[in-house]
Amino acid sequence: MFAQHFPVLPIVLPLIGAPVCMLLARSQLAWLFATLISGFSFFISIVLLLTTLDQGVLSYALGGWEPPWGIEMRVDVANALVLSVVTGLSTLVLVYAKQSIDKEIDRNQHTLFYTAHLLCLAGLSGILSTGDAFNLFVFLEISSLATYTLVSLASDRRALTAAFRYLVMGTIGATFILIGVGMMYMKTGTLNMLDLAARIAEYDSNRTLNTGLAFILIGVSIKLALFPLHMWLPPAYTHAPSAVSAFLAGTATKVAVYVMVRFIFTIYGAEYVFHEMGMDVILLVLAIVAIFNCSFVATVQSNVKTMLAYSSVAQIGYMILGISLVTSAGLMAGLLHIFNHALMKGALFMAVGAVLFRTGSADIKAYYGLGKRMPLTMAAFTIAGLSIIGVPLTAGFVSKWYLVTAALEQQHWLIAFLILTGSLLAIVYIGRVLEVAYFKEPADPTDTTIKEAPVLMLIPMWILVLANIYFGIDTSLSVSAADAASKWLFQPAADLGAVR
Amino acid sequence: MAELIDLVLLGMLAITALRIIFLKDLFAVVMLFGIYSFLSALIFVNLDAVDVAFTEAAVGAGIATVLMLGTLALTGRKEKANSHTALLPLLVVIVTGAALIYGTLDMPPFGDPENPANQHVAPRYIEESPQEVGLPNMVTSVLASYRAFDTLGETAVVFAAAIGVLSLLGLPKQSQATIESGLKSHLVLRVVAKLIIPLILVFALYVQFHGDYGPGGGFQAGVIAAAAIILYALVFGLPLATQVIQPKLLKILASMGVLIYAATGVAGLFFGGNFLDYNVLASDPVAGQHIGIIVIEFGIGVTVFAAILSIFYGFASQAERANIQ
Amino acid sequence: MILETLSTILLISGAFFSLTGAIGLFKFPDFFTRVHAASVTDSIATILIISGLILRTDFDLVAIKLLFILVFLLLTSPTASHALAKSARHGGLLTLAEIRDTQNKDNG
Amino acid sequence: MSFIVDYYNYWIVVFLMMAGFYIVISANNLVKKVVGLNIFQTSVFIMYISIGKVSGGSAPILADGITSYSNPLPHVLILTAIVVGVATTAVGLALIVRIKRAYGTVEENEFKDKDALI
Repeated sequence: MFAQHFPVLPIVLPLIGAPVCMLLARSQLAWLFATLISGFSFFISIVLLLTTLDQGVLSYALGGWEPPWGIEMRVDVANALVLSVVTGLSTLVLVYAKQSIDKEIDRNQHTLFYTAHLLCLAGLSGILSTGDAFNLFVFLEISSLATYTLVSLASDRRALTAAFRYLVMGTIGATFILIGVGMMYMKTGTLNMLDLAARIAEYDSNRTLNTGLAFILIGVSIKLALFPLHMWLPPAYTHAPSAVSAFLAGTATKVAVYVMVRFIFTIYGAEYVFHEMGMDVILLVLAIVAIFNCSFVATVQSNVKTMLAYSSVAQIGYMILGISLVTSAGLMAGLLHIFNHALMKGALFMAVGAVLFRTGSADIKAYYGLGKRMPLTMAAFTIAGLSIIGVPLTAGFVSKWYLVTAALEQQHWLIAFLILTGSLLAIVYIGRVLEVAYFKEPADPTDTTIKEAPVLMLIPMWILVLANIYFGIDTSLSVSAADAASKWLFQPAADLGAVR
Repeated sequence: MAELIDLVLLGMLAITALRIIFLKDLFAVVMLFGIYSFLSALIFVNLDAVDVAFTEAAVGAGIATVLMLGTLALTGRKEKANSHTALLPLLVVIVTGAALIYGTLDMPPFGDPENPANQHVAPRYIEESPQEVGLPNMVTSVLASYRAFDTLGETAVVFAAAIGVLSLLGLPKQSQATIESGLKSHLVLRVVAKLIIPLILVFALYVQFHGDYGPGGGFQAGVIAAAAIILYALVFGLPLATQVIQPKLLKILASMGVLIYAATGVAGLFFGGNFLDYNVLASDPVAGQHIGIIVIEFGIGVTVFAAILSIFYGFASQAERANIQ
Repeated sequence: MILETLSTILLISGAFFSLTGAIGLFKFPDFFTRVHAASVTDSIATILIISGLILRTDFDLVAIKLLFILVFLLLTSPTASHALAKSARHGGLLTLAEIRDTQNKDNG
Repeated sequence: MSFIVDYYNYWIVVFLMMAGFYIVISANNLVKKVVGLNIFQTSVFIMYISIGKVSGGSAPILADGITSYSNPLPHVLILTAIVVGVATTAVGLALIVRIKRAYGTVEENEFKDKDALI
């Protein structure tokens, strides 16, 4: 009976769940409830992904008002794929969070944590599913406000300044997007994405529309932490509670990448953005600089969380690189990397959080000799780390492979070479941690308090690790979904309009 | 004539903004921001956006300014002299501004009825909504029915803000009014406040339920009702106010408002429509729209009232704490 | 016709008082005299302007709304000025005359 | 000449936006940063409302004898945006209060120095 309402449920469920969660006074109860809600959303997202692979696009008119007068939810393969990643990671992180936040967050703030997490999830799902440019802004702000709260929940005082900086940058970004949407509305009179696409296609080149696009791209670049607008991200991820870092690193910036894809491919059309405005060159250069600069910075960090945060910015570079190749193969590699990166960064941040849970520190000194004391956690870190590097049989290899192939397809030898060199830097920063964990003796060998992480933290961590291996070997599901998504996005915007 | 007033007001805004840049006294900066906000409310009236003006005056000029003043009370009112040069920010701003000016060059002329924005989606709202939704105030129709999902999101944003402030500042404990607080010596103020607070609450109810016909609605009503309690807390002290409206109750109310809104949407599902479809709520679509809009506006009002008040409580409890120490 | 003339007179005198209030706010020497100037704008000017506006309506719902605003303003603006002056006094602010007095005493 | 009449509104609004933006990125004091953000956003709101204005139109509330109404859609969008703006402001200010308590200052360059000491 509810099948036709599935496109809206991943948003509505957590949105209703959040206030209910607030009313549940007990921490345990709130945790159970939030996990169930998130798990149910994940189930629906999977159903949506399978349905869209089968049938194409699902459109849902809210309030029964047909678009463009009402707001439309529009789920296609591309956003169903990202939606599954977001809801899936959210569920795993919630399972993991129970013990992690017990230690990191003040007891009477636990329900607030779960409420904020659900709001963040609702916001992210809304950004992904919506077919309305202004509605996107509203959900962006829900997720952002919830994120600022989540980051500031950590007990470290540096989390406060990190959250404030994030808030200022995030609001500037959102306001830029608002300006851009306003300019688009001014020239077209509509906010529905498909309607926008059809009406923008009528203009050849227009200074107002160009400026609008530029503002949207800059605003989104702030949100996705594209170099050089990434400075808010490392402190935020470093000082946030571990569960929050694991969730945000895998989802928040990836959703922003998706928003960029949506605006470039669905609304303006790749032709307009890349050939008329020459955005591909700018994005390509920024992506490569991001990969090298941030990987270098990552190699010298003493805090492992900061190191992973910089690594995230570098990985975002790979995604943008894929997009800026302006081919279906490149876009497909970028989308695939969104999926795979969520798997590996989620696992890595969870492992770091488990170490923080036992040792109370995220400094690299805490990792001395951990290979023997927390073997399962460090094994998870190792496998996910290999995936970041791009070793064969891991998910990371698959996306790098497709990225290199996409570059070679265009005879961009240099770019392919740079991608491979970037991976070498990943070997350096991941290797540093592995070296001290396995080949150094612990600073205090008599300390017996440091033992393996609790089961409830290990299970979600290892699910992600196994997924890393699984999607490194059997690529049929992830690759076919990403491939369908990129083909779908690469149709000229006018054709998409015809689907309705 | 309208254009001339617009120009004068915009000029005043520009002067205010420039003054804010160079002032070092933060108290004056915040007051000027209040003025800025009121001036923009006037511009909104002049540009026919009465609902927006109402909200800007109540939310932007009212609540935002009160919160900023509350923050200043805790952080000090002087900005320290800034040693580093402001060359880079200036450059960024000039480049951004130049881009925007470049963008204006192809904009449709200001106020032209032939503009795309006035030709495509909006005409349906103007021509059909009085029949389809049955309300004279088109802004309410669009807000609460055509784009009800945006408004649900907006309610969630207010709720999220309340969660954020709650987690950062906490709520005051409900305490006996033993601590000296409030303005005990201001007899005139106390008498007038007692007289006015009920009036403000009645006005809030009027705004809440008159929003279908004139400017107003849940947001403005919630803010006005919260303002009445804030006035009470300022004059009679926070401990007394927490006895009138308990912090715990606020948590429940803030959640309930969102739930009322969302439940209206879910009701649409059960009656066979889409999420937030009010047509199916009654046998007659227009009557259904009316029921739906009244209920969701009520939900908005409750959430906004509770959220704004708990945000104020959060700041006030910090101030109280600072006073005791 | 008579109503319109009367209303015009009221509006113009209201505008005049607003203007004098604003000038006073800038020109007066100390806090208390400035509060006085500001409260002129608040009270008499608003009364005159709103009365002038009421005379221009058809004495329907709009007139009643204006009347409500008038009553509300009559209650609040004098109170606000009073509270402002009183708080300043409590805070230890002296009038210009008092400052002069204390200075004379110090000198003499 | 008509060029200026057509666009003067947008140009002044651009100036206002940039004034707010400048305060955000140049201010060292966090409260002033938040004030700047608010000015930036409020100016964007004026831009939106300008889009919806129809010369000679009236407020979009159905009334007898009026045929031309201004566009209600930007009004709805900005109602939402105002509320979003104040929500962000509230969270930002709450963060400032906590920062003041933790660091004893709300000047950005000062707490950077304090963290370096740890």
